[in-house]
Amino acid sequence: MPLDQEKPLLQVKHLKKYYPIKKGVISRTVGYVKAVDDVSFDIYPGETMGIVGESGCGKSTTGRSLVRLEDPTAGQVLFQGKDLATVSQKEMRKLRTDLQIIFQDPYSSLNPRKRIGDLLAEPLLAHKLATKAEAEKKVNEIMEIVGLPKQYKNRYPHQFSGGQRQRIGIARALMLRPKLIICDEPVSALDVSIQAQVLNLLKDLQKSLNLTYVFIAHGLGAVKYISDRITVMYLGKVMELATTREIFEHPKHPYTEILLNAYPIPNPHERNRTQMVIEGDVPSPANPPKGCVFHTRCPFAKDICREKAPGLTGKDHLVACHFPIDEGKA
Amino acid sequence: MVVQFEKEETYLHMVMRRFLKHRLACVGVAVFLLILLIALLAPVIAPQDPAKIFNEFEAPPSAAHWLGTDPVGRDVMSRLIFGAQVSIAVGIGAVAIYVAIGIVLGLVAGYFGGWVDMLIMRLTDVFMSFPYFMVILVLVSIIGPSLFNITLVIGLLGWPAIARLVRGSVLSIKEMDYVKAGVALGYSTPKILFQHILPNALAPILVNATFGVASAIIMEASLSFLGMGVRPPAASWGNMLTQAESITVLSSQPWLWIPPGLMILLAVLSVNFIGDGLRDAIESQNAK
Amino acid sequence: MLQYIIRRILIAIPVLFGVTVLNFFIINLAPGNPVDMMVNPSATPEQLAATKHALGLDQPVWAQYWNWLVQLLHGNLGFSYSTREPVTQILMAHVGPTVLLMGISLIVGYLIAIPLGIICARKQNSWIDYLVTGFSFFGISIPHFFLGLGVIYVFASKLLWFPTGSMNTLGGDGSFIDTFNHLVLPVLVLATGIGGNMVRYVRSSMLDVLGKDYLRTAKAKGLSQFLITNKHALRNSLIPIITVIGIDIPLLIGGAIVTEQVFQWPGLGLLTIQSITSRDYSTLMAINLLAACTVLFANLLTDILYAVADPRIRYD
Amino acid sequence: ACGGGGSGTSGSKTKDTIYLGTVNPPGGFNPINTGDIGGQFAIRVMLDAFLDMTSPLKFQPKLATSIDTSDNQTYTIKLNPKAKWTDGKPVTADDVVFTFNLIANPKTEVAVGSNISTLTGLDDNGKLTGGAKMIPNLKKIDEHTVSFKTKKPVDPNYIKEMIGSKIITMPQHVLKDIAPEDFSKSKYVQAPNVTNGPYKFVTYNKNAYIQYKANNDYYLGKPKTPKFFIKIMQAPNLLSELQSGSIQANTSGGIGNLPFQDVETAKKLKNVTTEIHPQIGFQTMQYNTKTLPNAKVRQALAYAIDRQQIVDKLLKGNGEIVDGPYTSQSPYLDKSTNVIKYDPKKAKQMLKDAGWDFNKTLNFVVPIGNKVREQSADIIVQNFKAIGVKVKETTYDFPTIMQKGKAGDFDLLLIGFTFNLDPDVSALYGPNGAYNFMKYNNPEAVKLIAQGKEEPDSAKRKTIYSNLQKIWEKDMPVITLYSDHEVVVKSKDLAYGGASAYWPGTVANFQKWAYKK
Amino acid sequence: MGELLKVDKIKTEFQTDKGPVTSVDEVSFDLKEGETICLVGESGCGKSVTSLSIMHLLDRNGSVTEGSIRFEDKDLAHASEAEMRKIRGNDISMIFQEPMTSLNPVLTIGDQLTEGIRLHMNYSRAEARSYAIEMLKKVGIPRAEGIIDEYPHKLSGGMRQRVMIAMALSCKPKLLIADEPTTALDVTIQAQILKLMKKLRDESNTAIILITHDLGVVAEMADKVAVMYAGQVVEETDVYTLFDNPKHPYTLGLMKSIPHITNPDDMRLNSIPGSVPSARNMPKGCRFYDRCPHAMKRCLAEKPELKPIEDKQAHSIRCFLYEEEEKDYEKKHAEKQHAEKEVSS
Ligand SMILES: Nc1ncnc2c1ncn2[C@@H]1O[C@H](COP(=O)(O)OP(=O)(O)OP(=O)(O)O)[C@@H](O)[C@H]1O
Ligand SMILES: Nc1ncnc2c1ncn2[C@@H]1O[C@H](COP(=O)(O)OP(=O)(O)OP(=O)(O)O)[C@@H](O)[C@H]1O
Ligand SMILES: [Mg+2]
Ligand SMILES: [Mg+2]
Repeated sequence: MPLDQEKPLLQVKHLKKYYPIKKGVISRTVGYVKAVDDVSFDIYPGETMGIVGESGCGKSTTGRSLVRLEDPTAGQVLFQGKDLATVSQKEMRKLRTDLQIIFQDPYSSLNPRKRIGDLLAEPLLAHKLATKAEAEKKVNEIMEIVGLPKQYKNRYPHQFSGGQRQRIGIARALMLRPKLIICDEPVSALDVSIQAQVLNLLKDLQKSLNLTYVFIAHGLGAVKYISDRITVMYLGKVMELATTREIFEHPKHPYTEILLNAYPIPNPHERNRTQMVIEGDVPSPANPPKGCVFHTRCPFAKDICREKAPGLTGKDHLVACHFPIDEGKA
Repeated sequence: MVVQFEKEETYLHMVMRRFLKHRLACVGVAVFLLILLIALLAPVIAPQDPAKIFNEFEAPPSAAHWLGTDPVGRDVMSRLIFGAQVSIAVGIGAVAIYVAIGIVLGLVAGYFGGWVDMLIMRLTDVFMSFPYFMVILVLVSIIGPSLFNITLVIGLLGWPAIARLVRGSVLSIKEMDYVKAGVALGYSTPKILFQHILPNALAPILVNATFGVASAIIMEASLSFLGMGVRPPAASWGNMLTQAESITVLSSQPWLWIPPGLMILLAVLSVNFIGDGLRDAIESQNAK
Repeated sequence: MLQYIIRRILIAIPVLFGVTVLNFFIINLAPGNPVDMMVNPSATPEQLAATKHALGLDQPVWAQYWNWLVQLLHGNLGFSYSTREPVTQILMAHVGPTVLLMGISLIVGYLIAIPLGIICARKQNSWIDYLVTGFSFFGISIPHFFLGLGVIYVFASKLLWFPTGSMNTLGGDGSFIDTFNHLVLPVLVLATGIGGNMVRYVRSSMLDVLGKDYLRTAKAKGLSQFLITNKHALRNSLIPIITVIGIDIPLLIGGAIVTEQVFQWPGLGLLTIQSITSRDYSTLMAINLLAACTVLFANLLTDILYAVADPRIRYD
Repeated sequence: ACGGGGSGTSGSKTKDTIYLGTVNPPGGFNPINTGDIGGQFAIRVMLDAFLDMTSPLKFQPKLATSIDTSDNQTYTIKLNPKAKWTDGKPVTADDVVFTFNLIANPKTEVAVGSNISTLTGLDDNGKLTGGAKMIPNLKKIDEHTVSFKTKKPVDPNYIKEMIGSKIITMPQHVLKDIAPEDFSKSKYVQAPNVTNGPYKFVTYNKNAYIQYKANNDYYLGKPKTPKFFIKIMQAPNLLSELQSGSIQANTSGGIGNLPFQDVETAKKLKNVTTEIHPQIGFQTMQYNTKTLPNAKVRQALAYAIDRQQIVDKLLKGNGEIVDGPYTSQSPYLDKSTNVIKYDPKKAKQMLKDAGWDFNKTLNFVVPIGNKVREQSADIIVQNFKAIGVKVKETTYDFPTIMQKGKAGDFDLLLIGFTFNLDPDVSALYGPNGAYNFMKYNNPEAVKLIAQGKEEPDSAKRKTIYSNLQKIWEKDMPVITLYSDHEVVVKSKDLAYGGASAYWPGTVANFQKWAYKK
Repeated sequence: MGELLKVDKIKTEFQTDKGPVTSVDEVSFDLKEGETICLVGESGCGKSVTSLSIMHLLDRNGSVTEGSIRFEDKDLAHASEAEMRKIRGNDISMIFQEPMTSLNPVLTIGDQLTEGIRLHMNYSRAEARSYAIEMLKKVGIPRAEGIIDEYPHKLSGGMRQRVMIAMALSCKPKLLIADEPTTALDVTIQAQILKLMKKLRDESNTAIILITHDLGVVAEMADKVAVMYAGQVVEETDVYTLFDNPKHPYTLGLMKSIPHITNPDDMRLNSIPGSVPSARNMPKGCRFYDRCPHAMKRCLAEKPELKPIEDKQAHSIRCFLYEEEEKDYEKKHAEKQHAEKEVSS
């Protein structure tokens, strides 16, 4: 749980990531895909920060920026107070032992030409943190932790099922004993019955290894299950940020409300409830709407929403809306 | 979809298994190995010195000369056997050269991008704008036709296709999560380049190189046929066929031109079959 | 689109420049001198020097290159070292026959290969697939000169159906029938290779497309197989086919060296070989330049055709 | 390859066209700057020389009725007064003077400069020196008579051959405005439009044919056949084209010889006659006298070469063996010198005696372009191998050979020559000869060469050259491997035509070429 | 309501380079006019193959080898290709999972829409076009007149799926098969599409086979549900029974393993251990044996049948548990361990 007195492990300050769009005779940059547009949040040790949003809203870009797989266009990512953008290559390499990432697709995140054992030992050897024999021992340990029989060490990734591969991905991220792990949709590619296994594993690991997670998903269910706090993103911007309970019980942003409402409820007796369905598609991040980015789909949009972008306001429950839903109304 | 454990099957095993299913490819391997063997053992198995001149010129096949003698009185059979050396040497040598060049340039261009990439790609454009065979012909005629020279020339000119291929692979592999994971794990650039990217880019290179061997063999034969390749008295299938440029030879001395022609066809066909088999084996894997 | 074309042409300029540089210096690497080729027994060193001077060959390579480039920019490709004819004139005389030969070969090759490739893909692993695939391998594997000699032996020497070579009967009526007769054998040889290659591309790209979701959609609508193949699948498999065509177009210029030699077809291929043997550098450079332009043009054309074939591709 | 268009539908049935098959495409039609024989031949179909040499030292009048001299120094050319250009203007002494002066102009690129280098006022290249514009002593006597003077007396046969049969007169009225330096690029030399020969130029399709049509006003008589083609093809196709009747004859000589492989087949053909004739051209192997200074070694190597096998097997018997530069066609061949006989044992012994180092590898350089010569090289290599001499054979194209030759970058070098009938072979044996790659320099021979060149009397010259042949035999700077015969094939349909027994005579009477009635 | 479709014990096999693979085995269910049945199950359990088998749209290497598919009065399992062509798009139409790849990228929306209309309804070109525009409007596409001439790549995923629905419904089919029509879409778009489907269903009384792996969607849409596991239907009943009283251990496990926003905060997910057996080494007995918490000895060797259970007529499951109600679970559980030892030895 985020405690005010604790120092944040990671601070994101006004992070922006724009991808240039090139056109014309000399490949002029004619515009930008604003994948992430002014995102700020803090992450405290031991918590899980969930990030949700629809496809293309910039979740992965944010996640990748946190481990400096992307260089931000603007803004800062401070890990334990150090700005990742300004540290030297060498220092960054060292910092990486504390920052890890797990990817969505368990098929493309493992090098198909390497045996599992080598794949897992590699981080230790590359950072010269262990001898071959020590690494081997650590590999055995980690495989046990993530629930893979250690005789599978000599197999290649394609010989594993999706769930098992995801376990391998997790194991690899754990090899360097990181403090923070970015989980970029770690379960969306998995079978429903397997998702629970991985979610439970992540949850258990967090407890036993005292890990901090940033958990990206577009399935709210999984986020709710694992997160302490949730950031709701839309078109590269943060719409709402609050504790899980707050988000689910007292959503303040219409978008959050609509998102929650859009989920079909696995109870046929409730099928005739009135559902709030918004029309229209997510606008392109290359050409986001003026004012509040959500105004094109917002059922409550007023004139001001079309002109002025609302700031993210609030103390513990942050929301970016000119007309947040108040307690009574919800 | 769930991939299950079936057997302990490595990537290589799987490619092998798929490859072995391709019947023509297997025949191709057998034929190619045979030709390779002939080339290696030529000095042992050839009945005669291929340059030795007998007193019977243009003799038809006989017990002494199974495939007769050529217009300079040399044993055709022996020349055919030694000709295998030329085809194999050019085929493998030239491709080895250009694959090496292509890989290095492609890796560098693809991974580093920016102006390095720009420069290398423009260079490939320049090289690819040349009519390939024509330039080889001109170059060989200039530096002098010989086995070494044609191997070198084909080798020095063939790299752009490989470089582009490698660059393309690198660009796509670079975006793969396992490379990103490598970066996130703090691996050094060379380690990522050579241990993570290159091995995964090798498959299409292998396929391309195999077809490259086939085309290098044809190239050598064509150059030799035009008199710009391997020159007599050295025996090459291509220069043996030059003799068929005469109605007399064509219609009444088939032993002078049909055997070398068939050998080229056989060699090229076998390599092409191998390439096809490899492609099927490798690409259907990638598709899965 | 127009902007794209302009951009491509702008990019082509440095490439072409590179081509000329490389071209020039490679060719001038040659030991010996074209002048040596022309001397008659009684020529003296002074005479050779005079000839060299007349041809500008006594200057350093870079100066020669500069002169050549300046002339080129004036649209002048120079004079043949051996016959002193303007190179442009020589090229003009030889481009026609090659384009005719290769053009017809490409068309014939494609007309046969594309339907066959489609049939093969539709009937994958049937006897016709095996047969056609077998033939296509034969086509791409057999050296043109061997096939050429073979068909000359069979059709010209034994059966006497067609002439052994050249483009027209000398002093003949110059009719189309006559040219046609001369075209048959070289076209047979070239189309075998072109077609063999094409069949394989069409087949594999068609197979690729036949497995696509949208074809299942088309089928789910109850469309006939004919419509599915020829309306839905074919256009989608065009991209690889266009790529092959783009690679083939430059063959119009430089693709038939060996075949032209075998059939004595009076085109650029034959000219190339002659220019090589006579060290006619200015002609050689012009041929290479022409060929390079064709390659660049073909690349551009390919890209434009991509956009025509696939509405998803838009250049701007 | 085997191209050529031997279709049954050839024009031979029409009897108004003669097709002559050749192999070497002409390099152009520049009458004064065409080095290649193919071009010279093609030019002579439409432009006449003063004389033709129809057999050794037998000259037949053509554009000139005679070339005379009384003192072997002042020569008078009398033009045929009936001779006319195709535009109707007469061929005059002005044309001759114009042609000579154009050749001598230092700015003109020419191939025939040395042919006139004996004239007064000209240097060894036949060029005017010191800014002179005109050749001194070259005079127009009257409308149809020209005279010129040589620096020293010369053998009239030399003049008749070198000038009489080699210099082609050009029309002054057409060409006078062309700057000499631009002459070789002018339109005229691509497509001569005003000519004086039996046929007029119609078109030249490079690599395919040259088309001519009869010059019906030809001063030596209207050509019997209205159309004339020189058809260019690969040597191996000559036979099938002859067989099918799409050509009526081959040019033979260095530019259209039937391959020896095909001779037997040709002889069996019903519709053609096949004749074999000796000629003056020959193939040699030059020794680098700098790296092989011992004449004994050079001789030994000559003994090691089985030239008989080359002639019998490779040339199928169609050639002759001589040691020096004169073949049986040359009146100057000294038949008394013994030809070296193949004797490997003797060769080996001689080498041993000369202290030859059998570990040394000889650098054997062979030019590309003449298949038989390339094949003979393979045989020679094997011959040397048989006596334990190591050789490394490398092939180069001709320009490279010239370079290697000049640089002396060889031990043994193959090269062939067709000189003039005139016995002067200083280009090969002279110390400054363009082809003396051997760097052969025997002062005694040098003196004799100079004497031979200056001696106007034929009989005396013969003695000089006999002596020279003896010296060369002894010094052995170069060995003649063989002289291949000319294979002349012509259709039996022809009443007149085809290559002559003495090849240069082929061009003498194109107007008479005709089918049988 | 008459019976429209009866799928009876079909078996679908594929010939692969590693030998034949049975993807669907003994799948049975039936469907009345206007009724919606949902097929649920994990990836690879044969949902798509079942639907493709009905339509004869299997890949070339696959075929229905056993069983029958009665549609109205025809047996589709043995129908010829020509007969199927008449049915496809006309009586039965289909929507696929991937809206991005299910439309032909080189033909305009109009081309693809009118094709089927003209084929099955004999409309002229102009009629077909205006009808197509009407259909597009019906599925809620704005600017239908303009969109009809666009190429698919200009449309978003949701729009494309609407086009697919318009296409599928244009010939007023009796049966619509929708293979995971919303899986690839965002939730807000999914909600739109589901709403649209409901509306259209109510208007046209079309029977629907809806394939999904989202139990939420099932609860929203289905009348009946067939739960599939490893190529078989393991439980079939009406939607209320299924959610109120699931019987098969797999169904139970599945329901408890899905994290849902309505789950209580502190509920721990129940994960089903292990993974789905591959088609090539299917267990001989019950296919869920390996992962079943209640597996018995007989489950290892004997194949359970899909049988109605006594308490309710319309509730069938494929499990031995409910055949022997009286035996208590504990005992069976003990047996499982024992059986395993036996097999491994
Ligand atoms: N390398 C890139 N170049 C250009 N645009 C990019 C790049 N990477 C991402 N984008 C764009 O940035 C936006 C955000 O992408 P991102 O991958 O972060 O979204 P996401 O929220 O993770 O979506 P998803 O749920 O589909 O994974 C998208 O519109 C995407 O197209
Ligand atoms: N063409 C084919 N060849 C071989 N096996 C196939 C083929 N098509 C499908 N299968 C196999 O059939 C099984 C069932 O696949 P199916 O597509 O029906 O699954 P699904 O339930 O639709 O899964 P998903 O939820 O992933 O769509 C899978 O194991 C698959 O591997
Ligand atoms: Mg993402
Ligand atoms: Mg499916």
